[in-house]
Amino acid sequence: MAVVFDRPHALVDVSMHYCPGCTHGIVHRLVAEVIDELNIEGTTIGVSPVGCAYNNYLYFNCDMQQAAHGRAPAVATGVKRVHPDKVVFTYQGDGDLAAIGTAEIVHAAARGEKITTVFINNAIYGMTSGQMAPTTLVGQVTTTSPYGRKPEIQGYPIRVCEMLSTLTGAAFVERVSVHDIKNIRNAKKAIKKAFQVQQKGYGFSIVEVLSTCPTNWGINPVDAMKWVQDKMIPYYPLGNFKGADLEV
Amino acid sequence: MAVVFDRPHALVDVSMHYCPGCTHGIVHRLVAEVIDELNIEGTTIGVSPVGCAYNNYLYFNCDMQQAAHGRAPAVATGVKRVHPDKVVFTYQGDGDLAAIGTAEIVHAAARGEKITTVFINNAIYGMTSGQMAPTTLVGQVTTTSPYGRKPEIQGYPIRVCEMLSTLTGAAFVERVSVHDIKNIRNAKKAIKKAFQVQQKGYGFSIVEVLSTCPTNWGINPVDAMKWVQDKMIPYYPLGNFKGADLEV
Amino acid sequence: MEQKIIIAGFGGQGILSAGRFLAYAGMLEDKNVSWLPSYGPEMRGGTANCCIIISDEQVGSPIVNDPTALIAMNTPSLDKFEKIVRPGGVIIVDSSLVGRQVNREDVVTYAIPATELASEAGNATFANIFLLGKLIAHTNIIKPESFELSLKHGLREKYHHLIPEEMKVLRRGMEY
Amino acid sequence: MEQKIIIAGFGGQGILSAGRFLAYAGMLEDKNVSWLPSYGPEMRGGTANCCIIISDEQVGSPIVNDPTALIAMNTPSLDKFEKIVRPGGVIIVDSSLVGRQVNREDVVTYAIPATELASEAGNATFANIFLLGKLIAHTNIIKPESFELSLKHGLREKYHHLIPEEMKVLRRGMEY
Amino acid sequence: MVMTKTKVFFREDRCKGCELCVSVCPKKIVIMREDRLNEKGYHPAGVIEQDKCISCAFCATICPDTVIRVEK
Amino acid sequence: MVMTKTKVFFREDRCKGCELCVSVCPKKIVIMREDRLNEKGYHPAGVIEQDKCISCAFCATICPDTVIRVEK
Amino acid sequence: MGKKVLMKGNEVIAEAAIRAGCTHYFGYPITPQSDIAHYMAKQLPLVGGTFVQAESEVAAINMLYGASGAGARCMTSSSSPGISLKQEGISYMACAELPAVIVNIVRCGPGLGGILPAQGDYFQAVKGGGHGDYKMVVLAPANLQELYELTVEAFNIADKYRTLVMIMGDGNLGQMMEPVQFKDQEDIYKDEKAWATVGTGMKRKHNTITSIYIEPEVLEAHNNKLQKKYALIAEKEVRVEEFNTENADIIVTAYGTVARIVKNVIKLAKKDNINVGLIRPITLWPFPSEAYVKCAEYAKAFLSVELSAGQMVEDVRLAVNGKKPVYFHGRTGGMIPTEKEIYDKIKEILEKLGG
Amino acid sequence: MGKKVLMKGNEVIAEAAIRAGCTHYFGYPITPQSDIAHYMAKQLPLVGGTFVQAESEVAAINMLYGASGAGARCMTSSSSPGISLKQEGISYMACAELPAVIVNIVRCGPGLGGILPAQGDYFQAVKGGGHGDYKMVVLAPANLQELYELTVEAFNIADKYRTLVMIMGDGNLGQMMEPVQFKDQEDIYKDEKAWATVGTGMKRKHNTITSIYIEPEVLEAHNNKLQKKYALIAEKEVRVEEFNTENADIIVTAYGTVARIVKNVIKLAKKDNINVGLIRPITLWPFPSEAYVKCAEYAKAFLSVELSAGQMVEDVRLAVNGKKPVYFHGRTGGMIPTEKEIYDKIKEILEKLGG
Ligand SMILES: Cc1ncc(C[n+]2csc(CCOP(=O)(O)OP(=O)(O)O)c2C)c(N)n1
Ligand SMILES: Cc1ncc(C[n+]2csc(CCOP(=O)(O)OP(=O)(O)O)c2C)c(N)n1
Ligand code: SF4
Ligand code: SF4
Ligand code: SF4
Ligand code: SF4
Ligand code: SF4
Ligand code: SF4
Ligand SMILES: [Mg+2]
Ligand SMILES: [Mg+2]
Repeated sequence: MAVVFDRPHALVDVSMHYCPGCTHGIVHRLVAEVIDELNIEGTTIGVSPVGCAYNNYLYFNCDMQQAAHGRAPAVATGVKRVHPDKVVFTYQGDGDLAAIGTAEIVHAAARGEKITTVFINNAIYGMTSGQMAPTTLVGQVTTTSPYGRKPEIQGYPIRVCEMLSTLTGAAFVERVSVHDIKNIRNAKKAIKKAFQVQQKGYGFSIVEVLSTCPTNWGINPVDAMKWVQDKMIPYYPLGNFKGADLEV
Repeated sequence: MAVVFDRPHALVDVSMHYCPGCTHGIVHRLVAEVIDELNIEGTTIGVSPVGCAYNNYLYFNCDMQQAAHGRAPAVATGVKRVHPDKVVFTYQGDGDLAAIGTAEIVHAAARGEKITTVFINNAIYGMTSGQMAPTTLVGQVTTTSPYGRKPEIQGYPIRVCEMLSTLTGAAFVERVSVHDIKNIRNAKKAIKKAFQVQQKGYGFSIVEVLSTCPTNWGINPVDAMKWVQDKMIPYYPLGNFKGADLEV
Repeated sequence: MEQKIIIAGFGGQGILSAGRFLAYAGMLEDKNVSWLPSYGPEMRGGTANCCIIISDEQVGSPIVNDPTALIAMNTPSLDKFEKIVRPGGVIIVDSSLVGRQVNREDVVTYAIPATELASEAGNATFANIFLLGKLIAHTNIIKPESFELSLKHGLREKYHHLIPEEMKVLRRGMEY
Repeated sequence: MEQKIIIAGFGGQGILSAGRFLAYAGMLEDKNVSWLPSYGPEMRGGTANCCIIISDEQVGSPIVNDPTALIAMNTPSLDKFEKIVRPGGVIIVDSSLVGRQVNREDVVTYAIPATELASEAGNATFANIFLLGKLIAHTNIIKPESFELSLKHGLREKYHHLIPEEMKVLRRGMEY
Repeated sequence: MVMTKTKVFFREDRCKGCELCVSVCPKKIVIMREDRLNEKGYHPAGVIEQDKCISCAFCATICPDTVIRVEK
Repeated sequence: MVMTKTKVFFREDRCKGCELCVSVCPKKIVIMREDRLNEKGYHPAGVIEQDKCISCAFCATICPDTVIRVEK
Repeated sequence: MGKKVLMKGNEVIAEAAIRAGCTHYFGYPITPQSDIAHYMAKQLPLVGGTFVQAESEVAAINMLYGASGAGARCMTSSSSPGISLKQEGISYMACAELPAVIVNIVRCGPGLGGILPAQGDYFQAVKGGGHGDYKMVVLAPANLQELYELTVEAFNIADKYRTLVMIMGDGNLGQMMEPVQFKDQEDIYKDEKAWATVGTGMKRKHNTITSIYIEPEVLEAHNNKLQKKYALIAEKEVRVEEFNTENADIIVTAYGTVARIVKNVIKLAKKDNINVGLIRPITLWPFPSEAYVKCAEYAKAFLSVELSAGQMVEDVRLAVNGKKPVYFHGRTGGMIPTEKEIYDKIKEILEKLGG
Repeated sequence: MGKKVLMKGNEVIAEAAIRAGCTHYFGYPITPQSDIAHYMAKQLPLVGGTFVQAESEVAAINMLYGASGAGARCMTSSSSPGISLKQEGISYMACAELPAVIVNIVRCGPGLGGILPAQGDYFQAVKGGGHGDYKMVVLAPANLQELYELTVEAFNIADKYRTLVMIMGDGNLGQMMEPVQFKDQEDIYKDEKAWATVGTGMKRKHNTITSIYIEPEVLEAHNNKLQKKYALIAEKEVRVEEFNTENADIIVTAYGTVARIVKNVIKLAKKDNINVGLIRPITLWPFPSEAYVKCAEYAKAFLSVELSAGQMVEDVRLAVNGKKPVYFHGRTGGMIPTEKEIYDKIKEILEKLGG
């Protein structure tokens, strides 16, 4: 009786607070699986964001710090500089990382800070009830773009991977999605490699995960997966932007 | 008796406080010349940074606001949204724009804010006595990188134009230098075009000007110009990154 | 007269809007009213409740610590609020969803299988209205006509065709 | 004994370091000392000055509002500080650079063309040392030997070969 | 009657009824149990015909709440 | 003696002696006046042989302090 | 007066601001006040105004700086952690004398804390969370009608004195609904703002908005000017409700939603023939110190009830100046004192004092 | 004790921190305290420590959060506008009970203001510039020897109570040189910090550093715990210098560099047979209120002298509690009161009171 699939050890055995079908849950599991596979639970320190994942320090079995909104990369820098031999990661949403935390992520990358960022791009502020994010698509209706995002007024969504790839200190940059099985598997590979890049000391690594927010998108979880495929991926092309060739 | 060269009207007729040979002065004059040529002195509102140019509201004959360190793009956004028919520009150093003000410049660009930014990259914090800037070159000695900037510790300099070019909202992005006559003339052309791009409503425009800080570099003004050519330009290639083709 | 009401249940059961319709109806009758929702970062899927005060006098604090009436639409809500209802008050539970009896003996209790009855009447999501009916009947806090006006005001045009049905459910609740 | 000294001039004239050497020498003689520079965002090319207190008692405030001695190395500095020197105090000016006479009659005044004399002596940048010499001679605030030790401590090794020259200038100042 | 081996295990109390597992099962054997409510108030998912299961773990892979364990 | 026309005008009080103008003059006619100090305490720049000037305005273009006016 | 409408407190603020002529709103979402932004995003464009979702609270306050400096009536809103981030900008605006309205729907801290009602930002608002000597007018409404009226007032006070005005509420006030009656027309203080940067039009010397004063004499003079202005505001703009204070045995001080609870307590106490008075500061700054002078003669004691660990109580002490004992009762973390709890505290105090 | 060295105040702070075992410094340059960063950039790497120039003050305080949470002795420094930007982070650290040292070399505000000495950030430091109920220990040294010793103490207090400690100085203190004698060995409070996130090593349950408490009961309990800690600190850690207070006619309160001026004034007054006392709070929080109780019996009046428009004077008033009149004399904008000016004020007060 072989176990084909089971809960990873690094994921605390509790029910998570996310909405039904929210892909935050999938990404949590992937991160935990990678921690298990790399056998680094005891030497990893994670940093939680402010966003729907605000209390995911409850969900990872490694040591965790909860950071102020947007500041996870700064907090992680503080941690990593104290423990250069440990693995340090941040988990951040698109409001957290791409709005209020823009300076912190850009500079963590520019400094080549040896940390890994798991970046959940769900094109919206989930936690605070569906406001426009820097990654909200043109035309998308949110509570703060009630007439749809208009480029003349609200500008254009930021492509974080493309932007960070311009920084020499960013060693590994990849965009993935978790809207179907194949992509979930790719996502895990990317997350694993990002952690390994950190372990090898190449510099900053980030994996952007296209993710869903059925609640604030106002559609059901299955349709939300389709929305990622049909609407998000065309604007946010998947793939590796940097570091695919690094040996780990 | 034709006047070949004289002080532009938009530049207040006072002595500026910059150090001998500091190219801040050249760029001020170029901006003022452009304001004169476009005949927009009466309809322009400028925003001063915190940095050596902190009080350049004294030097421009148009209305001016002085912004907190790094926040000039936010202040300019406030101004522009109140007066969409006016021309609004910011003048910022590399500490101001590329360190503390990273989020503000990225988002002004992403929003396609119809403002123009004149960005003085002198690879150092001039005002506060020569600390490392995000643009300080690898190996460069500053008061906070006394052993020279080391990539393993302080990361790599940020190429602002390359980074902002990834944003759809940024309509015009160009890097120029003022280390010799030819480049000064090119710089002026770029600044003029940036203002015109704003006037036409294409979106955000920025001109990065490679500039000197003889005082904190610890070399004389003439050698400083050579340092720009020999050291800075190789890392910060000159040229247009976006919007060269826009009709103005 | 002053009624201090708590309506509580799962998110998605129309807890907040039921309270709002009630408060609005009170206002239409020129009473002093207040409505206060519970709010939290984890409302989704979690519990929701709101406090409504309808009074002849000025409303003091909108927080209700000693309700005169409680409508409970799930077990955790009954657990939480049962004990603070004023002696002599009323507790109305949706017995389709609440798995237990009310323990208080010093209050009037109605256990109504509202979800079942409402779905029999055509729409399970009107369970809240059914229970409100009972509340109105018991307390006389507002007139059903005011409630109808309140629905008209509060619902978007495209849902107005549902109002007759909702009023029917309300009256069935009143009569239950 | 307490001496409160202001040294003032252009940036680049060695104003601050002159003060620092003086204070250090005082410390070497086990006196209580303090040194306080003026600082501003526009020091470059602008004026610079510092306050030095050398005292047998504990130093109160390091700010000097009523100097017992002033060394002025440009006209604006003389303009600014001349009036606050204590009656009976001393004002020493570099007359190579200060375009006017001292107006006070209740203080001792020395007008010394220090820049010229120092450059005659081989190095115009030692004008500050020349003037310090006069200050030391007039006030006896420290011994020249302490000053020499102070230079040794304060200058980087590679400049130590200049010390004999500086001491020569100092003594010329003392004797002027 | 043939004993079918259980390959897919659901922790029903953890299920939020999102139906993602249903949407990915190649054998279409994952269904929502409309007949019961878990303590969170959701109809949980489950597999009726375990013998048809090919242990591909697609259901478990997409489940955001790690409800599912798969054996072979 | 021939009267030479003045083409390049320096506002000496504004000059900070940075020597940039000197470094760019194609005719090498801009010099620092070591003989005088302006009120800022700098030796100002100036042109001695105005007749050699070709009014290229290089000096003025590079001057950070807008000290120089050029005529033709 | 229009007819009564039932609205959420947060929406009342937004609607009142628009009625007061606010044309520009800059904000960053944060619970429990995001409805203000949602309302503004929807309504401002319809009246020709502009809503900008800033990239952060820091950006928002600096956009406000720009817009106010450009002459607009403008506003931002946030909640505690977001307001902390605005402190530098607030100090800048105060120094540059830029009029604007800032809303703080306070949540419970410190840190990320929780999102339930609290009054733990009192010190920050009235003493100065930012650097240097400055003051803001701080308004603390207790019901939605007052919230509406004070919001309009806030814009008038701001323009009249070129000052910042903060509206301080909590999640209860922001989330609750209560009937509100809007006026048909608002009283708007008009000022041409000749100091604003709107372009010179080549018709005047250029205007400058700044907070830099390098020369100490000049900065001190500017500070003296600011202090004079604050003194004038303190003289003219104190707002306070005194409720049942005449001959009260004990005077409770409470503001905002807590004051509403205290009013219930006063009713309770009346039944027992205990005379409880309430001083409800409506302006937290300027604090209504005057109101205490007379009361200190006859009241046996003072009690400050707050959703904090003890902040406003210091201003009560300063006002009472040792004449009578001053007590404190506070709850934190989103806990709200019940009527009974407050009443018990009052009885305890009176007993102790031999009341 | 080593031999005397002549150092700048800012460098004394940095050197003392390193001696106290500070291994991590995070900061962003700002006048007049950047020398601290320069010194750290040079020296920390030599002792195996780490200097990080953050991209902003906001980033710096959050790096501090991370490093402190990871168990390091760490520090940041800035000046007024920069400290304002750190307020959110300060509130977070206070809530998460993270020990660290923050230096504020205060400059004159508000706004960008100037860079000369001021004490206008007193309220921000002692009352709470950030949101919510929290306190920091605030140390105000007056000379460089004390600056050295208190900096070492700051790290000990921080670790002992898991609290933030602020060292408050001004540009004079930071820029001046004075002889300092360093000890051969520092007294270091040792704590194993079992709460820190250093990796579980698979040997224990995972540690969490957080400031979130969603349940009101839990957050209130946490606040109560914090308040209890603050009460303990207030009991144990008050530091004050009383100088010539016995039988003084008037008691002046002044801290930092201003206190040094007042000491000169006391000498001046002695010559005229006027007895002036000085209470010099060394901890601004906890404020040495006790010291006032006894003095209020015999002193005719109190005077607070500050480089502000009147901040600490409120704490003096609270301490004196109406027993004697309390006066204020302040300068702002970088202006420093002269001895004569203060003495004149004292004479004026005593005259008015019939002294
Ligand atoms: C300083 C500060 N500003 C604002 C907030 C409110 N806030 C909490 S989460 C959030 C955004 C969440 O969006 P995102 O980062 O995209 O995460 P998601 O919830 O979508 O996963 C905001 C604005 C806060 N807690 N702190
Ligand atoms: C919030 C804040 N942080 C720091 C400072 C101090 N400061 C003033 S200018 C400056 C950097 C100046 O460098 P840059 O922007 O490159 O301009 P430059 O002087 O080189 O032209 C800094 C850090 C400040 N005034 N405000
Ligand atoms: S609000 Fe959106 S992002 Fe947040 S848990 Fe729910 S679905 Fe996920
Ligand atoms: S310090 Fe540098 S940048 Fe600043 S004025 Fe001087 S030379 Fe220019
Ligand atoms: S393992 Fe595969 S076949 Fe089996 S139930 Fe899951 S998805 Fe269906
Ligand atoms: S994917 Fe998971 S949570 Fe969703 S229905 Fe299936 S088992 Fe339940
Ligand atoms: S105009 Fe040309 S030729 Fe004439 S002085 Fe200037 S640089 Fe020389
Ligand atoms: S470039 Fe201008 S400032 Fe420099 S030396 Fe020439 S004239 Fe003087
Ligand atoms: Mg998001
Ligand atoms: Mg710079």
